[in-house]
Amino acid sequence: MLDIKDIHSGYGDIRILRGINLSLSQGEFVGLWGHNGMGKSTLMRTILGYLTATAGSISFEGQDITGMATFRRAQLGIGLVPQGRAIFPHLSVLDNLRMGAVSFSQDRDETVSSVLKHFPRLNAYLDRPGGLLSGGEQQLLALARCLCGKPKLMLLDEPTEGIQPSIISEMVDTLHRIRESTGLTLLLVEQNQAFIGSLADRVLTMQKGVLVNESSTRDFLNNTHAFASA
Amino acid sequence: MNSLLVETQGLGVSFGGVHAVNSVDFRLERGELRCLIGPNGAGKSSFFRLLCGQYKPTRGSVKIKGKSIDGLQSYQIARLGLGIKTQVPSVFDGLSVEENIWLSARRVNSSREAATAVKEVMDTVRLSPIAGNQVGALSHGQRQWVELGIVMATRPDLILLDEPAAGMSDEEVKRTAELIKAANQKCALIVVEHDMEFIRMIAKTVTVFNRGTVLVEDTVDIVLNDERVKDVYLGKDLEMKG
Amino acid sequence: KGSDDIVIGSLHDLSGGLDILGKPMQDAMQLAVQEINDAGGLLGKKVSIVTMDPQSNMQLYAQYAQQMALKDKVTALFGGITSASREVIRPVMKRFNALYFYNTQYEGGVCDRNTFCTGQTPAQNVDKLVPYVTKRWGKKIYILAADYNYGHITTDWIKKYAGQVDATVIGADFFPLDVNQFGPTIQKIQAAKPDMVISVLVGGAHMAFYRQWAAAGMNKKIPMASTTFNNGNEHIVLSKDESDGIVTAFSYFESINSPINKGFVDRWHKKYGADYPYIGELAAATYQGVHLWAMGVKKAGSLDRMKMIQALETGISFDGPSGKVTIDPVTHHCVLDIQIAECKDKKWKILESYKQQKPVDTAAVCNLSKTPNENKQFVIKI
Amino acid sequence: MDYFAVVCLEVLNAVATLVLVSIGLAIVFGMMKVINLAHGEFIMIGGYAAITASKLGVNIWIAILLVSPIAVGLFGFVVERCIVRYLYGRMMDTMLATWGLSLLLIGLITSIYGNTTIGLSSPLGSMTIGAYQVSLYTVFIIAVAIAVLGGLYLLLTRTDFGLVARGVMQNASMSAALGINPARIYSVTFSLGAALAGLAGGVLAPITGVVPTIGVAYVAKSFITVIGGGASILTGTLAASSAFGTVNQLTTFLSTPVIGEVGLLLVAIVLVRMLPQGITGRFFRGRV
Amino acid sequence: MKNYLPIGACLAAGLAAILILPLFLETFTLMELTVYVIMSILALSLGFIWGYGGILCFGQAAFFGLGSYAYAIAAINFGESTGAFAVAIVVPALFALALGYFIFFGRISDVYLGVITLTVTLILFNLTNSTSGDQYRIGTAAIGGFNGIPSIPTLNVPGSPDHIISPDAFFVVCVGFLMAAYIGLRLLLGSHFGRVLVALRENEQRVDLLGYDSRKYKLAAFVIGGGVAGLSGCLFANWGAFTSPTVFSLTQSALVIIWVLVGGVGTLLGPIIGCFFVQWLTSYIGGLDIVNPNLLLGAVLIGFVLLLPKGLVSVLAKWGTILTSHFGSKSANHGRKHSSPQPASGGVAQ
Ligand SMILES: Nc1ncnc2c1ncn2[C@@H]1O[C@H](COP(=O)(O)OP(=O)(O)OP(=O)(O)O)[C@@H](O)[C@H]1O
Ligand SMILES: Nc1ncnc2c1ncn2[C@@H]1O[C@H](COP(=O)(O)OP(=O)(O)OP(=O)(O)O)[C@@H](O)[C@H]1O
Ligand SMILES: NC(N)=O
Ligand SMILES: [Mg+2]
Ligand SMILES: [Mg+2]
Repeated sequence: MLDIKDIHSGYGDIRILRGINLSLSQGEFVGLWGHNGMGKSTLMRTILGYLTATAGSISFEGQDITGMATFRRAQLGIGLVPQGRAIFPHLSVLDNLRMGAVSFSQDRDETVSSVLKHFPRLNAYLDRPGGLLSGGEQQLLALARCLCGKPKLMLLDEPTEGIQPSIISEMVDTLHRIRESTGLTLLLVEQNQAFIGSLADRVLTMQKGVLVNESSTRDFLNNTHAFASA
Repeated sequence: MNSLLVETQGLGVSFGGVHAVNSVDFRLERGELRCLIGPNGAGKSSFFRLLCGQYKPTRGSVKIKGKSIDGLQSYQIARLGLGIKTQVPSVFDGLSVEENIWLSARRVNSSREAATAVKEVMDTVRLSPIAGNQVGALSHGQRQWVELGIVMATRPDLILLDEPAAGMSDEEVKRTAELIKAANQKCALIVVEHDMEFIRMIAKTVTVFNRGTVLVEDTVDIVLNDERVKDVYLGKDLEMKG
Repeated sequence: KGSDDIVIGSLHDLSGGLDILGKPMQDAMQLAVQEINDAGGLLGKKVSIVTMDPQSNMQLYAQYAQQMALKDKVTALFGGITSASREVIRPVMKRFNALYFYNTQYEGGVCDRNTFCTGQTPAQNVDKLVPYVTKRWGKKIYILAADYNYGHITTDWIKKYAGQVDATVIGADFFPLDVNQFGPTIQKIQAAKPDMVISVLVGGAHMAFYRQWAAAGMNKKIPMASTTFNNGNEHIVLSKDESDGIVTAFSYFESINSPINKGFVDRWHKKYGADYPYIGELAAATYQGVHLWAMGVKKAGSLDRMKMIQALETGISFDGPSGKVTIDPVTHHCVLDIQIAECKDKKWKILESYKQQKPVDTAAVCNLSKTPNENKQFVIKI
Repeated sequence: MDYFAVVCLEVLNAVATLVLVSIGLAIVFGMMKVINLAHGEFIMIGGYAAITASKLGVNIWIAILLVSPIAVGLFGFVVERCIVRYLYGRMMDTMLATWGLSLLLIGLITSIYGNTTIGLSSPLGSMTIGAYQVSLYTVFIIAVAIAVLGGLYLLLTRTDFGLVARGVMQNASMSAALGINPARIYSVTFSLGAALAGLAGGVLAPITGVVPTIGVAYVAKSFITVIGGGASILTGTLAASSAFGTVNQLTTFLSTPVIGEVGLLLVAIVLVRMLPQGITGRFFRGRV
Repeated sequence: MKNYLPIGACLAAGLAAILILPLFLETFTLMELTVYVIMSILALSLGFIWGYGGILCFGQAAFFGLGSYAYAIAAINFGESTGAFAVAIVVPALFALALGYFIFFGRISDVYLGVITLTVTLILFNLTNSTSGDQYRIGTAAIGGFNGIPSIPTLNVPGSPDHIISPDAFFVVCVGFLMAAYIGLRLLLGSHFGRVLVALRENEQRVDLLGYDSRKYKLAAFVIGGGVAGLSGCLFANWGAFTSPTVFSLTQSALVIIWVLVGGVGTLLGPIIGCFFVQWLTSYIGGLDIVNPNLLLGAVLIGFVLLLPKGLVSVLAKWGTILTSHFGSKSANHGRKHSSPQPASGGVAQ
């Protein structure tokens, strides 16, 4: 459903991605792994259109989206949980979620409450401004907000950062459940190998702006050391 | 000289109806390395902010080196020998990595010694290759390290680290753990982390926060096998597909 | 503009808040110069004007005055609207030896042999206005004035002349030039119950007073006189309901019924169009100022500054649209006619005329025949 | 007693006037962090729009209440498209550009209208309170201010636009990732702010008149009001307008307009010092 | 050290101006240049506290105005300029100290700081504006209200009140002060103090956490800025021998900001260049007499922001880089600084 061909992109004159090729098929969970500063977040930003690709093409469900504006890509069904969360700090938790479901003016409240079922913790804070939640609470909120938009493809950028272990495992369960019920496709950037291991079908490794390796999850977990020194 | 570095009594802070921290009695010896864990929203970051004066306590008191920090400005508290690495990296985005470290080193060194001190820190934290880069354009993980360098360069007696390993790969996590142990030769540290691998690498004594209070405080093995801690915090281990 | 033209400078605000005053003054200069040139020029040469727009900015007033004196080498500079701008220009012209004409109605007291003031001063119009309105409306006066020199000094003159006819000033409020909310003032006036209001308000923001006064229905209850109403075309901008009945005293009104004025107004409208809003006091004084200067040049037969000054000090008179204007050699101000008029249907109906009023205020402090080196603006003790 | 009533009415008038001249700026600054230094000139154009319309035979109420806001709203739309759009996130650059715009508008309107524009007269008569006469139009101004605040409250809290606008203002790129087109929200918000400025210009025209430079009198005062109000657009503007308007008018009654003005400014300073985030920064963060 | 280049360039340019310009420029051009030089000292003061200290002061005109009034009043009372000159710098600096203490120790920052400084300026405007009338005097000097203070005694040779400095000499004096201010600030920025100041602009909280008292650093910068602005005001009062409340006006306050923006924030050279350019433009179009000056100036400013977002100095820097790279020198660092993403994020060195 997502087809990336030889993408180059970066910040101004600084080139970060140097020819990425990547295909995701419907319903697939793919992990993306790599050291700090290798360009994982940059790839996410390029897929969503924050950064425009200087070369190459991206297509989503057969449609070329290379030059499309970010909000249109989102409307097509690409959702992002960004690194750093990007909660609306002065909107209440509920309004943050409603923002996520903004394109469904009809059944917005239903959408929100059905998502909230997966995140019982947030229920206690619905009226609190998002900016005052603790780091981990904000991470959950960002995930829930993204789900409120009923994305077909979800881009998850280091979702376990700052999350307590028990919630991480809850998060895994939640994502599996949602996968079953909606056929969600997932591109997951993670440094936590246990988390990748429990979610991803296959793992890609990124180094200095190129994908250097692709392997099954099992191989990935068995060869951690090889990857680490890669 | 008092060997107690930090002592809090009945410490608490509330926002509206939220008791973020609630009557915490906490003691830390000089040179100690303490890990702080606990569920999201348990009040760990708030506790840090109380220690460095960013939040004023609603109840109770904080003493550093036997001195109450009540009424002190945060720069005065820093001068008592306290350095903090915040959860969201707080660095000088517009300046280069080297300038970032220099500013911090120069506070405690003469201008001649500062250059050496900067070099030392940059080598320890392995920042030398990116010394001239503007910090604002670094990746998330790189900024974490820069902040660590800034904190170490002031040669504090106590470093507070709020999730130092967040967003780092396993290898980098290991490197950070080594750094922390090295730093612990010279000063005390309190480290907040959710990464249990990491905690196991460095921890001696662990304090568990829950709902603003201290739930357990003991050695790492005891704490991680404590049922209550498993209940509120650890949960079940992840099942790997592999 | 030929290379050996006689050059004079025009320095008036043509943009910014005071352009409503500056534009007609600039137009008046052009008309006067055109007339002089049509009549054969001066000393066999044509007269031309350099124009600069100081944009209501004091620094530019200074810069342009320097430039006109030193680079354009103007024979005389005409300009300055507020007293503040005049006091910026005046020292520059004195220092660089160029003649200066200030053509605005102002508070009086300038004493400088290099400067000629052709506008009316308070002793000339207030002296006539106060007795007239107190006789007509009563003895209790409430003054509203612009909060600057002109407003304060004019208020003092009103008090003095009121005293002479046993009238009293029961209140005086001063307003910075940018105030445009007068609600509290209008209530205060109602509480004080005066027989009349005399307005010394100035400029676009202050025009709001007349609207708010009328909106509260006060114009039907308490009559109003003014020493300034019409300088900023107030009677055109306001509706007739808001302006009818206001009484003012100026040396010039467009409606002065004399052949000279009729000719002047015709020539003006021919040059600038029949729909020119209004030719006011300041425009007429500027026009007359240029002509007085030209007469001085002719009489001197030279462009030498001292010779021109001496010629102008011989008591030169010009029969202008406002009547006869004569330069008073002792003060370098003008002896001129004063008219009292009432606003009716956005026009001025002249009620009384007083011939040849002397600048007695300035004369009380300034005698350039005795002290030719004097160079300041006196504060006149009233 | 009647004097007291009259004073109260004038105080309300001052508050309402401040609300009207500030609210457009509050929307634009509060939501977009754009300091629009041409705000005063937007008000000025509102005045000219009303005058022009009524000269062309449009009913004066329609001219004031519809033509002014619509004309200036459309103008704001164009300004956003051509200038402001390129400067989001660069607060000082927008200040410079809108300062330029303000000069340009003063020049443009002077060139078109000259400086002798026949104004509108206040369309309502006067009324009597005891021994005093006051303009009925004062009551109208107060009513318009209340209606504007009420309408905006509903718009910002009860509609999708309100939610989305507040979200976009806090984090535009995240909003885009949720399928919202920030450019459109900016455009609508800026036009709304402009329309409110236009409304103020139209409503105030009959009692202040309009000259091309009239905006200068408003811009500093509305800026101080908006900042003094703090983060909440409506509550803040209302609170600051009430504080400043009351102090200004009461001091003016008791002394002189200068002292009244200085009083207002002093209160603003004390207020910002005591509440460094504006009146509502502390208590109503994130509310409208 | 990186400081030597700009300081050397400044010395060379200043000396060239002092030695060469008076030889072949007419007096009036020199006087016009003088006022540009004076105003660029004001621009420099804001460029310093805003571009480096991150202190967004909307009221730099207040210190300028106080300097001019303090000089005027003192000079009229003393009948001599040397003491008045000192007063004109000390008074604004003390005022900045008091105001800065109020602001920084009250933890007011950002746009709230902007609004306080603007408000203070407007208060000064209102107060000086309403002092017409003879009762408002300080010593023998009438404050004069709206009309301001005319006929101020101008600079004399220190110690001998009868030797008034000529326009040509005054030009030299002003250029000298501009150079002194520029070099002084540049040295300051290279020092420990200056670097902490820049860090403060980047992240105040972190500066505090490192153990620096950020409030004191900001206050010191503010006072220095106030003193420099006062110097400029003092020279201005000397230049035209007048001052009036418009020095405190909204327009004057905005103009300073415009000069800095047009030239380039985050540099010291930018404010000077921006000031010269805008002043020249304003004065030029006032003599054009075909278009409304407001219209033209407004259009130019808008064009500027849209086309040259980093100010004139970035253009110069680009030319500079092209030139130097042509000659193979290595000033790449210099050029890159100006392509940083935010206008206000220049490093310590420029
Ligand atoms: N705004 C920016 N401007 C310039 N360079 C940037 C910017 N953001 C990131 N970079 C650079 O791009 C490179 C890749 O950054 P990116 O954030 O994609 O890394 P990452 O793989 O997500 O790392 P991490 O695991 O630390 O989040 C880094 O070297 C970083 O310095
Ligand atoms: N300034 C504040 N105002 C209101 N509530 C706050 C504030 N700061 C923190 N809280 C609340 O206090 C609780 C504790 O927050 P804190 O950030 O200390 O948690 P934490 O233990 O650091 O969590 P995490 O591990 O997720 O970072 C949270 O529920 C949070 O919403
Ligand atoms: N001189 C005047 N009217 O200012
Ligand atoms: Mg990343
Ligand atoms: Mg935390």
